[in-house]
Amino acid sequence: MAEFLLACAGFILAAVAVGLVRVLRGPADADRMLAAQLLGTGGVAVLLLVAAATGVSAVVDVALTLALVSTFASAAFVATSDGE
Amino acid sequence: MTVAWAVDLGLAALIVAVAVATVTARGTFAAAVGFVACGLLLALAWVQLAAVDVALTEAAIGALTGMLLLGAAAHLHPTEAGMVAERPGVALRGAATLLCAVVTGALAIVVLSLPDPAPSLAPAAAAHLPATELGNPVTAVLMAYRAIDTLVEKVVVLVALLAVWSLAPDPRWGGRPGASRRRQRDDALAFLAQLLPPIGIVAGVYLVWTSADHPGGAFPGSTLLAAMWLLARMAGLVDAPAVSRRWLRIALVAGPVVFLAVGLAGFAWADRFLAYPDGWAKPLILGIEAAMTVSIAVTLAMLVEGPPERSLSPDAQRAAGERSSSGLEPEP
Amino acid sequence: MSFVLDVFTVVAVAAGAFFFVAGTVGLLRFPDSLCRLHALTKADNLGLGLVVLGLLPQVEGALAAGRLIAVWLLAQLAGTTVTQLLARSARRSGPLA
Amino acid sequence: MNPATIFGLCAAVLVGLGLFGVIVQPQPLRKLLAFNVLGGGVFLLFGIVARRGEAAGFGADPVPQAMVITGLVVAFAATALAVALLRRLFDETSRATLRPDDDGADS
Repeated sequence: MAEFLLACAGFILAAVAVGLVRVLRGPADADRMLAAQLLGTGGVAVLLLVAAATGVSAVVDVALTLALVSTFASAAFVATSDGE
Repeated sequence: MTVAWAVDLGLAALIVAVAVATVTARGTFAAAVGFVACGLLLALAWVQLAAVDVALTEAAIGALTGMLLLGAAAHLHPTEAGMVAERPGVALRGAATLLCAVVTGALAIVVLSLPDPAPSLAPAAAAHLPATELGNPVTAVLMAYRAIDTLVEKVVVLVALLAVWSLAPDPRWGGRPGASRRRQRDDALAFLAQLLPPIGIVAGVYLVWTSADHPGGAFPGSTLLAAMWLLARMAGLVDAPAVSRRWLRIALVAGPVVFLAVGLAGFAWADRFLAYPDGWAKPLILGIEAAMTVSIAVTLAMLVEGPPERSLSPDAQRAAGERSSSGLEPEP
Repeated sequence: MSFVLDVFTVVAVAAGAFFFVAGTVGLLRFPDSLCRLHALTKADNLGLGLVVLGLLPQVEGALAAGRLIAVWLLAQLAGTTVTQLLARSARRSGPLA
Repeated sequence: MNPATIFGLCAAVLVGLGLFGVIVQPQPLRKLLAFNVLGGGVFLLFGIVARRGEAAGFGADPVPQAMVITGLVVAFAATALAVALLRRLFDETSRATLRPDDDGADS
């Protein structure tokens, strides 16, 4: 089971990483932020799967932290583009 | 085992690819987003390296760094077009490539020829863990074995904040940092800024509290606290305090002062700087961590806010004047 | 019983992984920013949701399960709000891009 | 190749890449980004030293880990200071360049 969960983690990581092409291609800055946001959500899923696969429950705390702050870059982007 | 190996290899390749994009991307904003992605992937790498405490810190600090760099990229956007002409010529680029290849190669050789079995301080850290009454060896290193490093680092961060503040033009000194933001009605950001901080504050305090026995720590915990305040600030729910505020100054120095006081008290009760008396290590460490959490959270938040940009309002100036007559404020 | 639960985990986590792929494909293939936002929400809600659902039988104790659900709810809340914010930003800059 | 070696090689590449960006990129902000990539590589090197020091029931040597945690916070403070300097330079001169001010006419 641990092997399967870890494989799924790798698969999800690879899947969302492909989306990072949008960071380079754009065209709008919002598209670049979208790719980062997708990587954030994917990262949370990967961490939860790794936590279950390895049995290190503290990794769930990393996922929790990531879920809390993954919005930050996007929120800062919107707030600065509103201000200027 | 092979699955874990493949995941590690893929993650490492991904980090390198994103780093290449960050360094070579055409636009600064794309590079900044690339850096945010790179930080996130590094947090995953720390988990794979069995360093969960570091992963927590990387994930939390990465959000603040990302905010800072994305904001700067947006602010400096007008300068970007003119800088293309300053790109160095082919000769310099070639030489730089060569130099970097040599550095990378040398480091790779070092990595491949690291001694086996590796030297480790883990047994020594484990041996003295009962004396500190802590369960998490990383916290023990930060707060007991190498407490002097943590104390000095705390001071360095404070000095960095002083340096940032000192960039303010003279008439703005003592004022509020950053631009003023007005809250917009029915704003999704304001909604998020009202809903997320209660959860984030609980999570931050939890990370500090749990760090005695499990991965966590004062640094990721206080970073989360700072992040939650910055979210409310971005949404316009709160305003940045004027840098001349007395409570702000007290909050900034509380951590180092408590740390230093406990350290000096070590001379009295254990004959050495930063030594804890037997049986009192854990309560003292938790006390220092509590004060440090407040100070680091405020320092990090003010570092993101930057130098004072708005002059004090007339009545606030009057209040500052009263304080300066009490000796706290130097007159300009 | 544990076999049934394991099958449930495999099916749910695999389905979750599928939605992450769907999100990426949408992000790369959809023609404009607003459509791409739509793709992102699938990964946020369904992808992560199914992964969490699949992991629930694998953890011990209600507290650990509660933590997983809390992470998902947090990601939901944050993801949804940010999508809303980015949509506004994309609509404002859309015609220019 | 064990995980420590894989990430060690990754760290070596990050250091090289960061150094390249610091030298070649003309914009100060890009240099700052590259410098942070370089820093990430150095921290990762500490990480593999920690991972290789796995002993006494701990997954990694706690001492390098603590150093990285300290370093991450200091790196953030340094980045914040650099960004503040850069923004001030831009607000003052409407430019953000490290070139000596030989053609002051355009500012």
